[in-house]
Amino acid sequence: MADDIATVDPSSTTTEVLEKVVIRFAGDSGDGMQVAGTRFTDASALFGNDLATLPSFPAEIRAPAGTLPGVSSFQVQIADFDILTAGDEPDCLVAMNPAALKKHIEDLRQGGTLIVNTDTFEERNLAKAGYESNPLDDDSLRGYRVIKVPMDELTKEAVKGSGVSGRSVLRSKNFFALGLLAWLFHRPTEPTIDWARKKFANKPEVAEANVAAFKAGYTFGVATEATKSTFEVKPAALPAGTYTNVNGNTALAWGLIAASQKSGLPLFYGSYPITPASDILHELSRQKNFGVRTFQAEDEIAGVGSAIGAAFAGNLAVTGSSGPGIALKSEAISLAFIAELPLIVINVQRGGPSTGLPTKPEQSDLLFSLYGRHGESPVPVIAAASPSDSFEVAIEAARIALTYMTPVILLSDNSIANGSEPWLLPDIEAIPNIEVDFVKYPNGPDGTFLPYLRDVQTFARPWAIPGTPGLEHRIGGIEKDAITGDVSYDPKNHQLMTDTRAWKVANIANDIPDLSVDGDEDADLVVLGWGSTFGAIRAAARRARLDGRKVATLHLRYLNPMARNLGEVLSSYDKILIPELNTGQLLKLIRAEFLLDAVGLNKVAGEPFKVSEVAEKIMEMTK
Amino acid sequence: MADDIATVDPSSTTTEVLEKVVIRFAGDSGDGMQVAGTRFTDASALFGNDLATLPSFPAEIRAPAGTLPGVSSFQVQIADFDILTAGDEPDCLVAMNPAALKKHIEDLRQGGTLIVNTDTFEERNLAKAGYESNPLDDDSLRGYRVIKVPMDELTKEAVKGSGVSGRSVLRSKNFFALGLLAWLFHRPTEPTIDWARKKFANKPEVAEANVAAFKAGYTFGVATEATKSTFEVKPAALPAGTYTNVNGNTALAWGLIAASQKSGLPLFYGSYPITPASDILHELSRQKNFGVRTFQAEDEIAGVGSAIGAAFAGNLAVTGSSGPGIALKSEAISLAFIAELPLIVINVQRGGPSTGLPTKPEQSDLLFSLYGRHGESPVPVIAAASPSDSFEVAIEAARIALTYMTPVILLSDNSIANGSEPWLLPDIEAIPNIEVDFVKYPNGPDGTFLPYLRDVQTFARPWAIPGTPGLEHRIGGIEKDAITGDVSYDPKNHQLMTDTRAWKVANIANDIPDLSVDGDEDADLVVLGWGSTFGAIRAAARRARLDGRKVATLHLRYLNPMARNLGEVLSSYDKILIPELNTGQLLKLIRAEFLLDAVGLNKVAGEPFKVSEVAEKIMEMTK
Amino acid sequence: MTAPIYTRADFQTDQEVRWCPGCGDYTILASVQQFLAGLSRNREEFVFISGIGCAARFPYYVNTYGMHSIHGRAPAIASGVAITRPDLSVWVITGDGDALSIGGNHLIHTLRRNVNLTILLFNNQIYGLTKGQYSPTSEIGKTTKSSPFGSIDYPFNPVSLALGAEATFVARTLDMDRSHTQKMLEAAYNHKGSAFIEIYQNCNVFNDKAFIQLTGKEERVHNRIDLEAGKPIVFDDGAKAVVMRGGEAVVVDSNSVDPKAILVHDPTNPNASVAFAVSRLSHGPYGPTPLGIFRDVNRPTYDSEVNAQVAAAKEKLGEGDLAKLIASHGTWTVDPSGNGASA
Amino acid sequence: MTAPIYTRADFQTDQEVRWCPGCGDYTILASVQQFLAGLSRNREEFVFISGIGCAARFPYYVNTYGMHSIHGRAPAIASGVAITRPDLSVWVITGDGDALSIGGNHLIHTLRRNVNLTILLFNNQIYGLTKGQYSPTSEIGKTTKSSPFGSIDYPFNPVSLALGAEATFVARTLDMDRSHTQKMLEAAYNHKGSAFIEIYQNCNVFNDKAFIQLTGKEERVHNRIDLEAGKPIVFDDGAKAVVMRGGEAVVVDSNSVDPKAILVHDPTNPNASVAFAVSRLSHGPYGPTPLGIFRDVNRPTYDSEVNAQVAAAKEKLGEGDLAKLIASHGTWTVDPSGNGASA
Ligand SMILES: Cc1ncc(C[n+]2csc(CCOP(=O)(O)OP(=O)(O)O)c2C)c(N)n1
Ligand SMILES: Cc1ncc(C[n+]2csc(CCOP(=O)(O)OP(=O)(O)O)c2C)c(N)n1
Ligand code: SF4
Ligand code: SF4
Ligand SMILES: [Mg+2]
Ligand SMILES: [Mg+2]
Repeated sequence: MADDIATVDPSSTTTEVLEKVVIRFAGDSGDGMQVAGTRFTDASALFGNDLATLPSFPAEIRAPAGTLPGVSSFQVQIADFDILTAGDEPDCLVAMNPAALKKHIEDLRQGGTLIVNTDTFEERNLAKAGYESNPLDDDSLRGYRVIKVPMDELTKEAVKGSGVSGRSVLRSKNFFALGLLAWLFHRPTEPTIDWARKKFANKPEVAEANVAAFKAGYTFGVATEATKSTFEVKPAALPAGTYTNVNGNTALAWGLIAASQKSGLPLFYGSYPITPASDILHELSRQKNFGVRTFQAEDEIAGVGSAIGAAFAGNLAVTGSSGPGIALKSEAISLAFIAELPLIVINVQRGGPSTGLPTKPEQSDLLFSLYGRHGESPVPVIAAASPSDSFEVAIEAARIALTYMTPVILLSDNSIANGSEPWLLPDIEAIPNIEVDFVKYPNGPDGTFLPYLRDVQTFARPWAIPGTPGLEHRIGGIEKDAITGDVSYDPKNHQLMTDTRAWKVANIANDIPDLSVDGDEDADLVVLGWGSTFGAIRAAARRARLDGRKVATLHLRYLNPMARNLGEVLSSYDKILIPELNTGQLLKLIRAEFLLDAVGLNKVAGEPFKVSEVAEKIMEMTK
Repeated sequence: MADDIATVDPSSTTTEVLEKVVIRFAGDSGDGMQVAGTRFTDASALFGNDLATLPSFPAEIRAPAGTLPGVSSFQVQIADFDILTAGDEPDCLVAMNPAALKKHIEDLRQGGTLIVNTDTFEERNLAKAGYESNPLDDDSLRGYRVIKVPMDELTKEAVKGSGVSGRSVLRSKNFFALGLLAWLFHRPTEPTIDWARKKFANKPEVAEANVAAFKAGYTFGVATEATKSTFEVKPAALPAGTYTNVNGNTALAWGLIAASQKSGLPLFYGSYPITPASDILHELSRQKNFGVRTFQAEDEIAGVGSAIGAAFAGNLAVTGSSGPGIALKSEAISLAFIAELPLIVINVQRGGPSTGLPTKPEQSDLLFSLYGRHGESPVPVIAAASPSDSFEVAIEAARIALTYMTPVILLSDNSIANGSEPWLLPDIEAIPNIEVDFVKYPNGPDGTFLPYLRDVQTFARPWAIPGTPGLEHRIGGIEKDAITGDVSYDPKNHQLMTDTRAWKVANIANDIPDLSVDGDEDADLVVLGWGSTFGAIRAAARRARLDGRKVATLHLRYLNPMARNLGEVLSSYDKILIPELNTGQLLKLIRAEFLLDAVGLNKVAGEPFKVSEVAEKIMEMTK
Repeated sequence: MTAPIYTRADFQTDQEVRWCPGCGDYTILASVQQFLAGLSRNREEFVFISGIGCAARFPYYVNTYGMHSIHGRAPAIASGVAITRPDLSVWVITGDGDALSIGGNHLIHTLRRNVNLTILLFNNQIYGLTKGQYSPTSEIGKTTKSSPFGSIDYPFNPVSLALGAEATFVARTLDMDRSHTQKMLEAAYNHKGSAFIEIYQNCNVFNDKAFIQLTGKEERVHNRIDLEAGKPIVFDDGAKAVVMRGGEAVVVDSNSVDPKAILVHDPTNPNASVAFAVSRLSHGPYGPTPLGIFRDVNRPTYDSEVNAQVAAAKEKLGEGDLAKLIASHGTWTVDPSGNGASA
Repeated sequence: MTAPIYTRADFQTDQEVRWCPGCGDYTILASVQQFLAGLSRNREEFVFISGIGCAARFPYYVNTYGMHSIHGRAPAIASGVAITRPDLSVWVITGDGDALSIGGNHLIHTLRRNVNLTILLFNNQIYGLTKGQYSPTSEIGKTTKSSPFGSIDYPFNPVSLALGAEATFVARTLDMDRSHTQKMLEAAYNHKGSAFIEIYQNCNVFNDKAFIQLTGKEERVHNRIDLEAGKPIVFDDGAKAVVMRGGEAVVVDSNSVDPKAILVHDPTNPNASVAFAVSRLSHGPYGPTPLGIFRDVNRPTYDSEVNAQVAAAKEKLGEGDLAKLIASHGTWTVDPSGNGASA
């Protein structure tokens, strides 16, 4: 027990041991809910739980305090086994103001615990949230275990003497809530206290205020026996090793750095800020001692353009954006494709079309990734399945781009980008190198250089970078002669080059692992997914199995080309279900390719699947 | 017989009557081959033949005279029946220089007529064309009926006294060739002579030089009995009416003007030049007395942006480009889609990817049209089948855009855009009006305006244009509440709006004609096409039928949504063949939608299908 | 019909204003609404087009026609409105990222074309909406999320850029100074053609006090150079003055020069050189900085020229006749018997 | 290693040059090749990046590394090369449509950032490749395929635009004048940072004689104003001179002014005002038009600053250690027994 917080008195409060619990922090944007959620998560991670998180920010701008659009929330599921999602519905909701209550109460499961900050439930705030009467006073919260706490009051009290004063005092109330939850869920307290002291090292009064509030919250629980029972979630039996809690954007950025080290190429990231991809730029721009060069371009076209230049010049070149920005890059990606330059294009998907729902997840850019360019340009596409998977996927995207001299589209989405999960740290040494051979000598007759004389294995063209004597050559977006690389308008050559480019990409299928089925091989139903639906699908299948159903699952990392054995595997099941956060995009591809009557489970609501939604569909199909 | 040209002496030369003949003019860019081809075409049109043309320009820049890349050609098929394409291989080739010969001789059918300008076959030109020996002297032209004419010499002779002198003299040699062809193919001479006099009205010396050269060519035929027999192709039995010879870009531009008149909305065209779409801008910019406003924007994004503004302001708004430019418009089209504004986006397809083959036809932007935007944005797509069809398709695009408040993508391609065919002029009066009702009064409670309160039939939202009192409202690219039109991040609302937009577009299927099969209803094989393959497919099916095969054909004007009865019709055939100038894009759609094992015939060579290519495949499949 | 009488409330919508409390955007919104109300021009004749950014939410709060479009493209979209609807008053609302980063090209082209619209650029020298990256007007060395070691991008001077792009009306104002803002709005409104106003706008969340030299009680007297047509350019309570020296504008002590040598401000000068020189007095609001109208000259507007060509064509050729048009490339007739043809 | 000795032929490729006979592009190509040969710098260290247009075919004809990219984007692509490879000499070849129309934004941003590369803008005041539409530098009233009633777009002055965009090196030259072109190339090559050269280029097919005032035997003496550093600006065989008056550059009869009043050209002036004023002497090549270097000043280059930050970070933090990085957000360990955990 850290510092001087009283321990829970075991005699007066019982402890329920749970396998898992879902907690959601909700409050005004200014209430520090993201910090509270992250601290709770980190403490749980250090404690050894498996976990998954789902932050949700207000749409765009800090809305006026107290309003519904201004509500910010953070959900975390902690468990004593390996879980796959941040959970469908919270078991515990923290509501810092009426708007937060209004927005989230519907999701709280019946019988769940609700912690409310009563001090904010006065007329103005109630009106802003659209309450006609005070929900704390009427009957509307029946069915929940409500813990009413005058947090403003208590926080003020707690931070007295910390040196913080005025408006800043209430900034610590998230720590009060956190303290209360630490008590309620038996969380270790040191990590949070340590963090606060470190984080605010040069504002010691803030650090102390936060620590004081945290302790006050904890003590409040102990003292008032705020609930009859507290909850404990034991550490999970995870594989041995060192873990960190990582979100998708960070893992992706680190994966790119890993690829840079493993290929021996300096990393260049040309990008223009856009939610939810900007954090990749932010993370990379901090890692300059890894030789990373970031370029905040004037727009997305310049972002990809600069990356194309960097690729030509011999870098590991990457650009990243979200839907609207990717749309702008389309023409340039097409150039990279025909010029056969290695390039990674990251698309952190968000709700569309147009500006759409900028802070919400969606998987509606799959067909756009495959077909979002003029002409025949079948760019390879791969997708991350979870926050930590982003690390590996980034390395894999680099491997494909560099080995096959092609742009690669890497799909993530808002829930992966901002969601987090424990990540068993990989052994850096064990990550295989990515072989890159710049050509050094002429490959043609009479000392000429033939920029399209391909590798017989990979069909990649040679990469000769400026500065290499004797290999001066010109590339470009006009069709090129298959051998000399000169501009060619010859019909047969265009057919040949179109086929060759398609074949080069299709051939990557020989260099990716076969798919293996998870779950019941003898099932009638296989559930096929890609991207961030991974967790919900696996968890739903598990749930269905508990109910006695047989169900297999398959997950695609490679969307183009797909694993060689996909058709075969799919054909061996009677029924195929494809859940997607779009109107059925992978579904279209599978049907066209294999003429299999797969069915879709589709949702376009700016939210991930609930496990229950997928499970229900599985139940229905396995009846 | 115009002027003083001697008539063909029937005693000395026999006349072969042909059903159809394919003629190709080929020469240096500076030789005026496009003019010669167009003149020959117009004369044939006026004579009453059915015809189709296929011009082919040098790639981009005027290459140095005499080189292979500098060759420009124009092919025309004339017939006494209704033909569908410009023909597979020429029966007659005019080669103005060695490069033209080199480039085109392979295509000339065995036994065909070759007219060469011998004066250009000197060492320098032969070398430039890559000839090691003079093909006129060696044996290489055996197998053709070669007519050798010293055209430079004879043209110089002919234009003496016209007042034209120096370098300009040889400019008339295309007219010499034209005269010779007029003799050879029994063309009327007046139309050409009249045209020259009118065209060069204010350069009478040029007019006279051309006329003199033309006559000289004609007389050369008569005098030298250049061939044993001349050829005649009788007028075709076409439906009665007035015809003009029109190319696709012109017909498209005129169709837009027709739509403007029929809808009562002023036409606005915002565009940035690009081959092969620029001519639409050129044509429209001339028609200012139709109230057309054209805006040559700084780029394609501004082109579509200005059109979106014009649509908001109440115009018939159109933007147009080709692949690379359409790629740039992608983000903005997505805005028009979610804002539900009427907008026509013309894509005159060319060879891709990237700059690709800018002057060649290809159909590789179909999936790009359907899926080339982030988010779920199923924009309606329609395609022109031929040059004259472009007129109707433009009106139809406008009807859909205006009736359903949606952007519509209209696909053409380089062969439609620059190819021409006779067009039976429509009765303008008979073209139905396009009803457009701007809202004038509030449609919501208490005099409010609800910009998303939809029409119950079309599901279109109301169009209230600036300047209308009381209907002030704001639209935009963020998701909007289904009723109020306010910004909404509500999950259920996003689902509803996504579904509604998709449904609105799918519902257009109820407002387009069912497909009817052409050819043998009891066939085993149906050939399905879209866009410019129309002619080749129909002609190939005809050819197969002559060979005793049963074959049906279907042509899609509507690519999204497709005709309601398509699945049913396709299912009634054993085999489905889909010829496309891409790697199988419609094929994918059909397979995914109907799970039918259709097969593709695919070509990506920057050239239209030859009738024989499609016919062969049909033969193979109907064996 | 009598002119409508409006109050500011008539230009407010029922939408909750969603900027951070304390954001300079509120003040600008109030200034614009008040200005519009004062015009007594029918509300339905105004169109506000914005791109994306905090600033770009503006149209939702102004009860006129409006479009919250896509990032950087508002000038292009607004051009489509202005060209086809000269009867409307068209406004573009944009930010320093929206207008100068992704939308730079549309901005300079709209200015050179002199399309009849007014552009209000809310310059907070930061990307607000995407939570704090440096922008094309951020100062060198600025540490932000995307420049943790300090920005190395030399910033634009928006006024110089606009002048280099042949703008006919260029002004600068300050969010906090509502009366100055309204004066600029009025001049812009009365200008025929593209009017460009850079509005220094405080983003109290990501770039607080960026304009403190111009807004701080202490600082502003020393640094605010008010440009007024026909008046010598003096500031700092008259202590400082601007003179032209060898083609450059320089700040001098007023009493060190002959009063006649002080530059008399003339925004209507057809030659943009002096306006440009004045714009170089500051490169960002870090010292003496001119506010006011740098340039205000007449040049035919794009929309009037387009519409004049349409009118002239109609005048000359008559209203277009479609039947004639489609027959204009030469026709032939097939007679009902079926296979005859005559030219 | 001794410096290589090259002739122009070493910088020619085996590709047939495909411009129209008589096109000004030929002359520029020759000037550039000759200039490169004279540098005695290894051929492989040059990179030419172009967009799309007639001009943009240029890289195919220069035997160095090159990319014929997409329309308007060459400055962005070249920035990626220049930033990551300071060892190379990077050149952008572009046209008036490519650089000023679709590519305007990349151009102005590259200039303000001062990325170390040289931009050669072949200004023929027309779109050549797409067969003759007016461009952003075409004069008002020009009839072209897309402006049959005359263009109404007020053109850019590329030099003014570049100056407004904070360019550090701005020059103008003429295709026909190979020695002048080479002088400009040399100065640009020696300039650290973005160098922008507008090259007036005759398109004899779609816009012949556009520069006749500067190239015609009769006309050129009267109209060509040669800017030479440190020299008074006089032209027309000394008959005319340029003076600064009230902040504007004006042409006067030389003998009407005191020779000392004549403007002495100083491209190194840190303040761009005078350069801007000089750029306003002409708005297109229709009368007295300055050629030469308008501005040539030093400012840190973008690439050197980026690379300095990388070097500083390495210096301070050491070469990045990936294992440390991924553990930097806090870790916990699950011991081999399977379910214990410790912070
Ligand atoms: C195509 C595209 N790229 C990027 C974004 C993300 N984005 C939205 S606003 C913005 C910049 C906002 O800065 P500014 O224009 O200065 O407006 P402010 O928020 O500061 O008012 C960016 C990068 C987007 N919405 N669309
Ligand atoms: C995205 C895109 N838009 C349009 C085009 C068509 N296009 C090619 S070059 C060009 C303009 C060329 O003008 P300029 O840059 O002045 O070069 P010039 O040919 O005169 O040398 C245009 C519009 C294109 N290739 N790509
Ligand atoms: S982030 Fe800055 S600019 Fe945006 S609303 Fe908040 S204070 Fe205003
Ligand atoms: S069109 Fe003009 S610019 Fe292009 S190659 Fe020909 S002459 Fe040169
Ligand atoms: Mg800003
Ligand atoms: Mg040009």
